[in-house]
Amino acid sequence: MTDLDRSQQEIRKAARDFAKGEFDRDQALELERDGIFPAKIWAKAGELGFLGLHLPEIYGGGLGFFEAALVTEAFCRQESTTGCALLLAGSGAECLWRSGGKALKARYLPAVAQARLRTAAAFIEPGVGPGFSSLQTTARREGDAWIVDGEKIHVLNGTGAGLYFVLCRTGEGQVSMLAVDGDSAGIAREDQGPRLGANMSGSGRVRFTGVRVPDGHLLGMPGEGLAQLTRFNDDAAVLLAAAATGIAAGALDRAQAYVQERAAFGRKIGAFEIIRDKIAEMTAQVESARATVRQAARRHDAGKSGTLPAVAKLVADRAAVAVADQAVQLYGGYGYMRESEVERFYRDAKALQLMLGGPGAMKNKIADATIGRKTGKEESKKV
Amino acid sequence: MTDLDRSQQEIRKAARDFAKGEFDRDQALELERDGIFPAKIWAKAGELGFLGLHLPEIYGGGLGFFEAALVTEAFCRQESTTGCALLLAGSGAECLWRSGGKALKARYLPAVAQARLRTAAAFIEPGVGPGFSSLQTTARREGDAWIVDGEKIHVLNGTGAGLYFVLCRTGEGQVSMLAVDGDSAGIAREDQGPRLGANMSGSGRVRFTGVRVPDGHLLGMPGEGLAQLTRFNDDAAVLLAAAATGIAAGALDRAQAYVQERAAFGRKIGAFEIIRDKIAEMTAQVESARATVRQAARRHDAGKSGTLPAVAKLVADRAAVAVADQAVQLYGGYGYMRESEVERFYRDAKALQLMLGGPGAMKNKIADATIGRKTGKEESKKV
Amino acid sequence: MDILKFTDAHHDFRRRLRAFCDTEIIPHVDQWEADHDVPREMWRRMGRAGFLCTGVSPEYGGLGGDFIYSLIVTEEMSRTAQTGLAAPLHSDVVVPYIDSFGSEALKRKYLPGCVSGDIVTAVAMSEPAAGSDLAAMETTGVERDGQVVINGAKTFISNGIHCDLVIVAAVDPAVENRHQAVSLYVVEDGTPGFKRGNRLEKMGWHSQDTAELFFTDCRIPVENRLGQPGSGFFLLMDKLQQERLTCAMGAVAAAERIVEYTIDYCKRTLVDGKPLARSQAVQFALVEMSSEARIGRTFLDKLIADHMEKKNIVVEVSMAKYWTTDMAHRLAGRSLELIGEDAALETCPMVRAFQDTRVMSIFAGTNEIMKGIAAKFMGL
Amino acid sequence: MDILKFTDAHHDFRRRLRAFCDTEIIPHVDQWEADHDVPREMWRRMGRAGFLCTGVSPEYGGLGGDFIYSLIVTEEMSRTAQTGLAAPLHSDVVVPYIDSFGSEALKRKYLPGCVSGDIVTAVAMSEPAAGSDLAAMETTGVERDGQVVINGAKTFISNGIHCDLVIVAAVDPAVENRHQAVSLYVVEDGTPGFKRGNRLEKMGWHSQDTAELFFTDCRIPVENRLGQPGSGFFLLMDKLQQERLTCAMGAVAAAERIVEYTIDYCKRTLVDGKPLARSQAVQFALVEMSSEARIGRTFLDKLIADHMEKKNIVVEVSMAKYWTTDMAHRLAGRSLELIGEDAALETCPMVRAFQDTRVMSIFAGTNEIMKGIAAKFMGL
Repeated sequence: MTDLDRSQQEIRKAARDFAKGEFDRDQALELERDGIFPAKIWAKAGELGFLGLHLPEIYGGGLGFFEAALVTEAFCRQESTTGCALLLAGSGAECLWRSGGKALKARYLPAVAQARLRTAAAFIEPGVGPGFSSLQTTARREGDAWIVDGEKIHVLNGTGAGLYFVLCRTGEGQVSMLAVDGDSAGIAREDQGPRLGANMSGSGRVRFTGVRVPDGHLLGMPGEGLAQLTRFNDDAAVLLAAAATGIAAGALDRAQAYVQERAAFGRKIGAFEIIRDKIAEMTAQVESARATVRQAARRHDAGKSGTLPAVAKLVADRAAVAVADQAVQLYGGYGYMRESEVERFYRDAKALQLMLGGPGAMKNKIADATIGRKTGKEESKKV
Repeated sequence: MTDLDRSQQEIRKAARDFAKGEFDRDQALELERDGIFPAKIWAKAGELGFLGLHLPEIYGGGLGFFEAALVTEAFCRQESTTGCALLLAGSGAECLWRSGGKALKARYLPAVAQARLRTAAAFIEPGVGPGFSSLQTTARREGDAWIVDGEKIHVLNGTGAGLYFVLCRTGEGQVSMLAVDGDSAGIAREDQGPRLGANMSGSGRVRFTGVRVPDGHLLGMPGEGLAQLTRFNDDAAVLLAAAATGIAAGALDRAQAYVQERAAFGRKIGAFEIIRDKIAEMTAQVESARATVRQAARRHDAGKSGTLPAVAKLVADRAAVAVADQAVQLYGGYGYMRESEVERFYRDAKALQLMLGGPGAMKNKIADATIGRKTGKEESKKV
Repeated sequence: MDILKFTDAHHDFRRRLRAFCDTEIIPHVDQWEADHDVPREMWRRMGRAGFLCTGVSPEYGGLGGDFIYSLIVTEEMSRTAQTGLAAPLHSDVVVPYIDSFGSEALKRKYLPGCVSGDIVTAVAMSEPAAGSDLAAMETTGVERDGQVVINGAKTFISNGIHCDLVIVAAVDPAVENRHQAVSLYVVEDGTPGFKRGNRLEKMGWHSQDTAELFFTDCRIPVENRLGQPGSGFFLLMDKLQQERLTCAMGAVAAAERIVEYTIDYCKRTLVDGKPLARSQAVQFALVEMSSEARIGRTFLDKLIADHMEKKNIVVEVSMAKYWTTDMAHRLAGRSLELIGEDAALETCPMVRAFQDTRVMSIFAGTNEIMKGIAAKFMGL
Repeated sequence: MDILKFTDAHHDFRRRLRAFCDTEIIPHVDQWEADHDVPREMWRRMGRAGFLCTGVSPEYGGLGGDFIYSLIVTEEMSRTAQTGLAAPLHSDVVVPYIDSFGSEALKRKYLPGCVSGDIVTAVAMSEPAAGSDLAAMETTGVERDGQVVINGAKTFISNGIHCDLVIVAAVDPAVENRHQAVSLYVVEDGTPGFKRGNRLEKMGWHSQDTAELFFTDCRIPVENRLGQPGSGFFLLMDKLQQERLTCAMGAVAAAERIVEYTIDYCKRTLVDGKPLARSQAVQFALVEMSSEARIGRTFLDKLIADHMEKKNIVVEVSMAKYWTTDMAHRLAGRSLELIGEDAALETCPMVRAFQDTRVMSIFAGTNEIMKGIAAKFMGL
């Protein structure tokens, strides 16, 4: 009973080799600084079959979250921001896979797996919380189509996506999800400027004005939007946690190499007890995050992951932030410089941590599952 | 690819059922207070085949560390101190299994698995560090036997063991391990008094004065003692980490039940956001520790666990301490009372954390494996 | 600069108290801890020597000292590593209720005994079903015909076994608004209907006689009420700042003792011939522990000074109570890790420190309550 | 009680400085950050207005103010959320070397310009192969015939692009004992052989012109040495206490700004119609963040008072530098988590705070060096 079977080992090795061969450090520094999506690498990764492994085979996947997590970890470990961009290129596609009609899936999913289509999850609006009670974007029926009006913010791939998954109000207390083609008339996109991290993916403000969406682009049934979102959050949590693990591992790789090479006070700094202590802490965080993420992915593939996706994201994000932070510290002044790479790993880790609502949302989800949802909306009284 | 196969699920269930049926809360409070080993429960656990699962089949085991970890976790989750005592009853037996001669193993190991023999790892001496350079206990050849002289402290099961694994100096720079029968003439045992936690196992000071040990009781070859110790530490780390996971899970079980039942300020305290936040944090720690321990056990069974046993112990101990600590806090004043159980889980967790040299030793081990041993003994200069 | 101004009188007082602790207390502490009790006589010895209720005016037999005397007592008692002779609880938490809110008659009747140690006091707020939530209090106090009839049960009451006088919080069931229903009553030992439960078995504080108290138709004269009927909440609020500050004082003193012991242990303990304290990782841990203790100390001193100037520092004191108590216990935990296997045995003083400090984040309002109070008064 | 005694003059100074920042600095900061530069002219504006080198004696054009003026400048500059116009570095870290150790001639020559902003200063210690380890310094300074010839490279030098004057640490290769080999030299912009490298691209401090400096047979008069030959280590040690204290001042000011912004954000941001700050978990986080900032502030104020009394507080200042800088960055990280997705964009001021505070635990001696120093002076 080993950890990875032969085929998984091969996938991991292939992903590592690809990342090592294709991801270029200097190019990554430039793309990240300017907020540019690594389109060429993405295309090649799609061509070689590294994307969407967890999607059904007929759409170009055929493996599971476990394998997708292995690839994601390997990519981010080699090059944090590029790895994140490749993962996020298919952002929201799980909603389509899980809930979309056959025709819709056949049309779009292969393009996602083959890196011909970037997708975007357009969920967030200003002031709209996890309950989505104040959702403003609407979709109303008009003949055999839906007319979408509203504005979404913080949409990753917001200016570059070809397909948007848009959470809309379709009636009183009814939230639904529509797949909106990026070419539709009435979509205005605006870049929200540089991001703290994961800056090759771009945050966009996307305005939908009377956008006509064919009926078949409704995912599932009207009113299923929040359930789809919940499910998507678990799917995404597993993969983002794998990315975080990769970032942590990549920062640790670099720190290990650095402390064995850099000298101070007459010896390699890796010989100092306190540096060894830090490396050991970092190793423990990486290994523990990795074990948790794999357990989550394994159980998610088996359809019984419970709280594990949220746990995995919470734990792996913290590991990534802490390990990359410590890597910066071990590098000293150089760690604060862009060219050190680890400073970027650190920013990427922190940015990843904020996704899907951040630690607070993960904890809410875990508490909901373990001790039930809150009883009513009553504010807590204080003494 | 699920987590546990059917037989593992059955073992876990059997262990849970046994613990639920046999471990008695009130009895545990008494035994723990008075520092008494739970001999009857131990005997029954041995009879039913719950002990030494990781030992070879001919000695009563036949499964692996993974299964032994499942049982240990289940036991400690139900009743922390009793669970620890059952695990620690076979303390050091892995040394015999790994390095002992066939006759010796056949004589003692079945007794360990069947709960007829408690064993003790007698390694520690005052002022002797991990390098064992100042080890005082000696074993010298006399005819076809070894004569052991010296004193060991902090020997778990120290006053109750029937077999001691004694680390001795057998020559210049040569450390060896001997299995010393507890009935041998010349052994004086002294109880070192109540322990912080794991107080059913007892710390003993054991003095060996001219104790005659047959030649066949040397484990492996002379001079292999430290290598055996290193290996043992990994074996023990996996199982102790499983115990810590159990303690954490047990403390969480109790805290969850408590916050759903206890009311304050007009509602169940589990409805307060901050309590939910704490329960979620605790859940994440338990799940993450569990995933790490299982990964470590799985890889340890495959013979390639690397840093994972040390990582697992470091991580699971911290989870146990933090989760039990928070359980005490959630219980409020009652959590500080002995009858709350969680106060004992907390002490047990902290005591477990100190075993095998504590977090510092785990981190040293991890750093040794990742960035190599220290270069010489030179003291670090400070600025 | 010195935030607190210690005078020669303060220094002299500390010297005398330390000598008292060194000869009268410390040699017996291990026995008291094993016995789970402190001889009642010790309270009198300490009172006679002038170390109890230093804030009580000379008119009632006290020293009339400022709050720095309380700080000194807390620090020196912390050095004794026992909790049964809980002088700060008696002097700085309980007796001030009588001193501030008692009638002249009550003060004349009780304060001299509190000072001399003939009277040991306790305050009874917590109940089995109401810990930090005073509004859920179930103990009733019904005033009629010049008497008060008290019914109910209190738990986790420090000095519960030895106390000669207990201040009981009880609600008038006839008053709708719970915040105007609570009164504080002074109940003497021996009053019919007042019974003590068993000594509670705890994680630590072994020499402390914490107990449950039961009141069954317990009748006391209405004159034994402190303040006006229904003023209990107000009186409690008024004194809680000092109670929480006292907790922080105990926590910082404990932290300093833990740091001192651990540094000394690491300097004198040789491992393979080398002092533990030569290890860089150990040094960093010791520096971090020292830093936290010093930072906590400075914050505490500042708050003591503000408290002595009678400032309203409810937010800061709530912060200090949670931060210093968490800190003290965190340091105790780290100390055990540095000490290693020796710290698995109760003979190691840091085990007692670990077990004793654990309750600090729970008593006198849990640290969660502290954060709630701070949030409220910060306007969040 | 107030640990630091602010006078009306101090308050008035702060008011004037704040007005200056509000009108002259803050409106331009986003542009400076985008440009990765501050107009050189700003230094002159700030100097002319009397906000640079407040500690320099009036004899040389300064205000002759106490260290509280430095604190005020640090706090007000922190409010501007930019790092290019690094007044505290210039006024409290670099110029004091000239002020304390320069000859009368050097002081007359340079101090008035430092005060007026005509001269921007930098101090060059770190080297590519020697960060915190001064003994590994490779830059050489050879004195011969009344001249010093400097060769070597320095890196991570703040104000590296704008500086008109740089204090360079260099070793005399002829001296065996490295601790007696270092001297400090004042090198003017324009000196042949002195070149600047490129502006370094960093995680934060974007408006700060951090750069590498190169010295190739750079000749200066021997009169530009500060203090005696080989006294460099001693001079550095003498000034490091103030440098580290300045870091702690910046860290606490940053922490307070982060707390202020975050509380305000959580109060005014509605989620599903309810302010974020109504969430109990958010409240607790805000209380914890506020507590850490206040506790750090109190410790800092105490050390400033001690520093002004010229006490040797090397241990405490090392502790403060590490603890407050870690704390400020920890708070920035928590702030991002509370703010959520909005904090993923650079337009959120807390992103700059997060990126800017990260370097604090590295510069002026890493926090590991701080702990090592504390350990040493604690006798571990």
